[in-house]
Amino acid sequence: MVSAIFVNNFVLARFLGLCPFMGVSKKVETALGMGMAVTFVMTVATVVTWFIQYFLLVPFGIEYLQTIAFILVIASLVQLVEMVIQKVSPVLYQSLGIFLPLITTNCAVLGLAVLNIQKEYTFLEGVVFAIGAALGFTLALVLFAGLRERLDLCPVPRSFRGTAIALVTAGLLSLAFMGFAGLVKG
Amino acid sequence: MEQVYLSSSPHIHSGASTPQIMRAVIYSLLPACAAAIFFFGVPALAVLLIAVLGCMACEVVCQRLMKQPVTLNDGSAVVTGILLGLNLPPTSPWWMTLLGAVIAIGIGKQIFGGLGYNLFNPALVARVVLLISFPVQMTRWTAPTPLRYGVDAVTAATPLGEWKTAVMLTGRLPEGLQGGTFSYLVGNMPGCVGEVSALALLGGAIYLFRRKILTWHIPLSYVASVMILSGLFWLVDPGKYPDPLFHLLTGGLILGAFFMATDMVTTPVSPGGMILFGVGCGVLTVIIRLFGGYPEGVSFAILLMNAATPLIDRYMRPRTFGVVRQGGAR
Amino acid sequence: MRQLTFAGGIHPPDNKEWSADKPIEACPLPAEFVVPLSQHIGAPATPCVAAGDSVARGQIIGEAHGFVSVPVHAPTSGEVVVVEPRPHPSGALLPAVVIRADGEDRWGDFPKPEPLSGLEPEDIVEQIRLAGVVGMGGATFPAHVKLSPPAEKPIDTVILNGVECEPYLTADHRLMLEEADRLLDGVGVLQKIFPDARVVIGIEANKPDAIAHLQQRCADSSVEVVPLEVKYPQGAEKQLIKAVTGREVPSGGLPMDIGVVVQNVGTVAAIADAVLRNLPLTERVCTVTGSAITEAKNLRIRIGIPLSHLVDVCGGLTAEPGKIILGGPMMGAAQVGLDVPTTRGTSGLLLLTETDLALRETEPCIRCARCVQACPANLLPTTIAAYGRLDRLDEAEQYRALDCIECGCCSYSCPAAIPLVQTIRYAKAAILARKRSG
Amino acid sequence: MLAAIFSLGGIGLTAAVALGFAAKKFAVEVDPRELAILEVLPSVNCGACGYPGCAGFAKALVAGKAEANQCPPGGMEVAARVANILGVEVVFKEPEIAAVMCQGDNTTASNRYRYLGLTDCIAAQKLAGGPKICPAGCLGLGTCVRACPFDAIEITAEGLAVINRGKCTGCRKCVAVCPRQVIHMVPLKTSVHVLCNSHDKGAVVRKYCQIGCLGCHICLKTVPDAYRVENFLARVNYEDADEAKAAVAKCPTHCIRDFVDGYPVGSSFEPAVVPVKSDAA
Repeated sequence: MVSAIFVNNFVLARFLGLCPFMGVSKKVETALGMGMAVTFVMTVATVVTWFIQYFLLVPFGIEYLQTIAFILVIASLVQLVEMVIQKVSPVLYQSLGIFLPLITTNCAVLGLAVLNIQKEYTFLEGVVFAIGAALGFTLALVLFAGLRERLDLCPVPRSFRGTAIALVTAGLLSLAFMGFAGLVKG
Repeated sequence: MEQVYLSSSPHIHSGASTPQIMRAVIYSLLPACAAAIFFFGVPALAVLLIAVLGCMACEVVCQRLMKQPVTLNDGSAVVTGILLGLNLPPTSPWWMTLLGAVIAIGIGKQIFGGLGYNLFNPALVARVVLLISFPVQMTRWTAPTPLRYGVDAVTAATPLGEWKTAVMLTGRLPEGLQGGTFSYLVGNMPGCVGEVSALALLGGAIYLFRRKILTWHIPLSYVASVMILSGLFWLVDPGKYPDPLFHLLTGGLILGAFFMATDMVTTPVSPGGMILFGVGCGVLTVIIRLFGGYPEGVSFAILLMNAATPLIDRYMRPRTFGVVRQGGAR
Repeated sequence: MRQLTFAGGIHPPDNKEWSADKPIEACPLPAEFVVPLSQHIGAPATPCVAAGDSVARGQIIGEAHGFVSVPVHAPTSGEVVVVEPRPHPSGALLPAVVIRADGEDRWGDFPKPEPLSGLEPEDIVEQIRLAGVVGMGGATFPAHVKLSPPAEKPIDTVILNGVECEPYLTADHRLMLEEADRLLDGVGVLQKIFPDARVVIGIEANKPDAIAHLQQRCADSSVEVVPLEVKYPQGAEKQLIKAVTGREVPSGGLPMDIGVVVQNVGTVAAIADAVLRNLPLTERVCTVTGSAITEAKNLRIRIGIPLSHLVDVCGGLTAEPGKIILGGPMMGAAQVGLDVPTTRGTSGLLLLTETDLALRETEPCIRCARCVQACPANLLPTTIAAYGRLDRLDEAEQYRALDCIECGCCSYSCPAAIPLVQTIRYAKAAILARKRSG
Repeated sequence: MLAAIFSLGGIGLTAAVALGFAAKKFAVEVDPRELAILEVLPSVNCGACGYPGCAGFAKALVAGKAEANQCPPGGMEVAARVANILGVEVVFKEPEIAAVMCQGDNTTASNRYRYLGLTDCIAAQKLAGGPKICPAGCLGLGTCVRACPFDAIEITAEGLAVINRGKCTGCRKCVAVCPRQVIHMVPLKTSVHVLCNSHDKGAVVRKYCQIGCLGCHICLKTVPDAYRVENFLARVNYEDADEAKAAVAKCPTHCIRDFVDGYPVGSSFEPAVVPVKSDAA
């Protein structure tokens, strides 16, 4: 779990889920909301996909449908989250915008589900791994959002403004995360 | 009658200025530079010179390119250069040092808008980029030979590196590492140009304290948390983990705690935030040193906490005068 | 001796030696007075004289409007020349009564004052209001308002502010040394209004002679004279209360919320004149100083004297003034010229040369946190200013811009010479304007 | 094969039922017209319509509280499309842009004092009413530049704000922030303006500004219909401005300017004929 948060951070080490990472990291509050949404989707998706994999796909020998089945699950979960957020916090819904439905195609979520199966984690291991990965994603997202809020106040040279400087910052952040390399074996 | 000036109050100023602060930092680093040249000779001098000149040149080039006024006079490029030089091994080839200088100023600082806006410590950005890109050159250490001229030095491992290798191979603390305290204190050991002489660094730091440019918050909390945490591990298994003094005096802790982690631009502004920053650096340093893949964790720890600085600033604000915290009395 | 103080603050060079040993001199009267009708916080007075009227000293020439307002009195006897907008210390043209002095300096007829023992607190407060007494430290907040707290806010401490933490100024210092009688008379009046309150005179420790003198004078009374640490802004109301009582005025609140009333020593002396001698406020003590003036002096000045006259009385200018400041260098207001008149809040006239100003270009913030250490209100000035500059008012308000007391410590200590207070002031005004418009 | 179809179908069905249930439970009503309008609007969120951002404007439009032609950046084009969505008639509104009614920069207008501090007109205005002696002239400290969402304003080297006719959309943000009310809205189709904002008498104006309007009536005498003089300040009669150009060369202080011939001295903007968007409906 520690490994998933720090060492193999999805965003900063595996470069998965960069789309929302760049998209919704303009404000800390939004980043926190997104982090929570992703955490929820990741955890539940892992649980559901694990069951589907071992109780549906494997017994019937149709593992080749894995991707489609998983995406189906994730998509419906995202829909659910979207509706809940729209009801509970319209402001957050507004600021997340297009990136909320895009969790569906978020490679981090699918990648996580697939990785879980690949690594042959047990159910519990899988859930722990998922929570770890999601927390890692949230941590990276919130840290990055903080940095970008400060970037807002900086007179960045015109040609680097916007995504360019954000990518440079993300690179430096992932550089710092390299320090955790070798922290936990495996 | 000449027109008078009008401004909003106050009408007087302390006279403090950015160049003044930068000059003081440069003076405070001179003892460490001198010690480095004493122990590592001409190569160390070369590394320092290339780093400083490289940073200054790169600053000028960047600002010219962006058609901004050249602010070499504020001295910040010199400080970055010295700090970068002090953070490299004395054996660094000239091209690597120069590349480091370009990274430090270009990517570390100017791309964010110049002085005051960089998110990460420029010298550390350069050091870490170099460390990851050129692991061989960045970890080739030489034994100190006072007042040496040539480059034909004896290669040796840093105390921290020696410990790490030994623990990896045998799981035990190697003989002969303990008890070198005096050598460690004056700097008679292999290591980066500037990190070896604790005495010289502390001398510079005391000067900065007296000039009121450093406050105690970050250095003290950083050093204290490293000492306490490493002390706990040492008490648990003194055969495997080195004692706190070893942690303090070998490696870049003192350089880091007093000069790198206290870089004003990339650290929190509130006293509480500074303490949190220091503790965070300390904990991360010990974790990376004891359990990570790298023998030294100071640079990474500071960079990571640099990244957390905006969040710390956001959540660690001093209690405003006349505001009673929620849940307090009254 | 233990010196009380507050957290934060700065230590600017105080430059008081130029005028600290100069006894108070009466300033000769000029031929013409310009008396602004707006001399206090609150609604300006309306003129009740017209051109050609002859007036006596102390006669009401402007009538008060509303509770937070006081009348304006003629500073000498003479003839009203005109009532028209004139340059005002605020920089604008504001209505003023111009009086040509007749040289007799004749007081108007006032009834003999009643003995203090026969007066009710309400009568005393009314007399203070009619005499036009305002806060003479510079804020010019009407004194009677502070002295009439609502019944649910009992006052247990009255603090006399003799701190004078602004560099250069020595008017209060000289007043405490030379006019302790007036001051202690005023204390008697305040004790009549707040019979149960503890009375404290707070003085910065750089005025040991004033402390010793008052301690000796108060030896056999319950009045405490407390030396305070030499630190700016020790004399700011909230910081003074914190130092003396340990209490903090709640954010957005008033001293009376925590049972404290603070009055400047000059105000208390004026209260004594108003109640015990039935004389309205027409004069005050003012320090004229700075490197551009020939001889620094402490003058007893009438209200409405043009600044140029004060300069003449002090021997004229030695150099072209770079800045003309009414008040102290930390919170005083810079003036466009010497044609503006003195008001009740004029604690000093400071003339600085261009070299004193040490003009500098603003540089980027290096986040050195000196402003944070210096801020007596425990704010993050650089953060508020950074948001204020970009008109991001929500964030500026979140960082509590409205708790700023505008003391100037942050700007003073900023190595990048960023106009922090001005930016915060700008943000505060914008936030308040937005709140008003809803 | 059958298993595959069933299992996938099963998953899909379960998800559908769950979602359908959730949709009922967490339903939020959104008028589809609101979204359609939001698509059409320029989404610069300038607030010129008087509503909080484009979304607020869209809401107000659907609620019938706002008119379709209230979006200056969008102009008549957007108004027509919005009206189309709402199914209402679009009313033509003369497009306007902003103009700085002052040419008194540091070389031509005098100051009372030398200002130090925050580079901002509102802050400077607080200090004795601003450094410029003229009570109505441009302070040139760039408050309007920061307020402009379209990068249409610049400050010349000599300290005067100039608005680019090509970039200005007429959102009025600069008009709202200017502490001296020196920026006015003018019809886009007219390019001749009297660039002075001072109502002082000619003799007073002459003391502090070389390029201010003296109220001398020469323009009025040259083209009587196109000008009027109010309180010692000439103004173009915008309803009848076709002939106004004839007076440009006659003005003794050169304070009447035709933006098609040139911008105030020191501006990097090019003289511009801006095509007036025609009645698109």
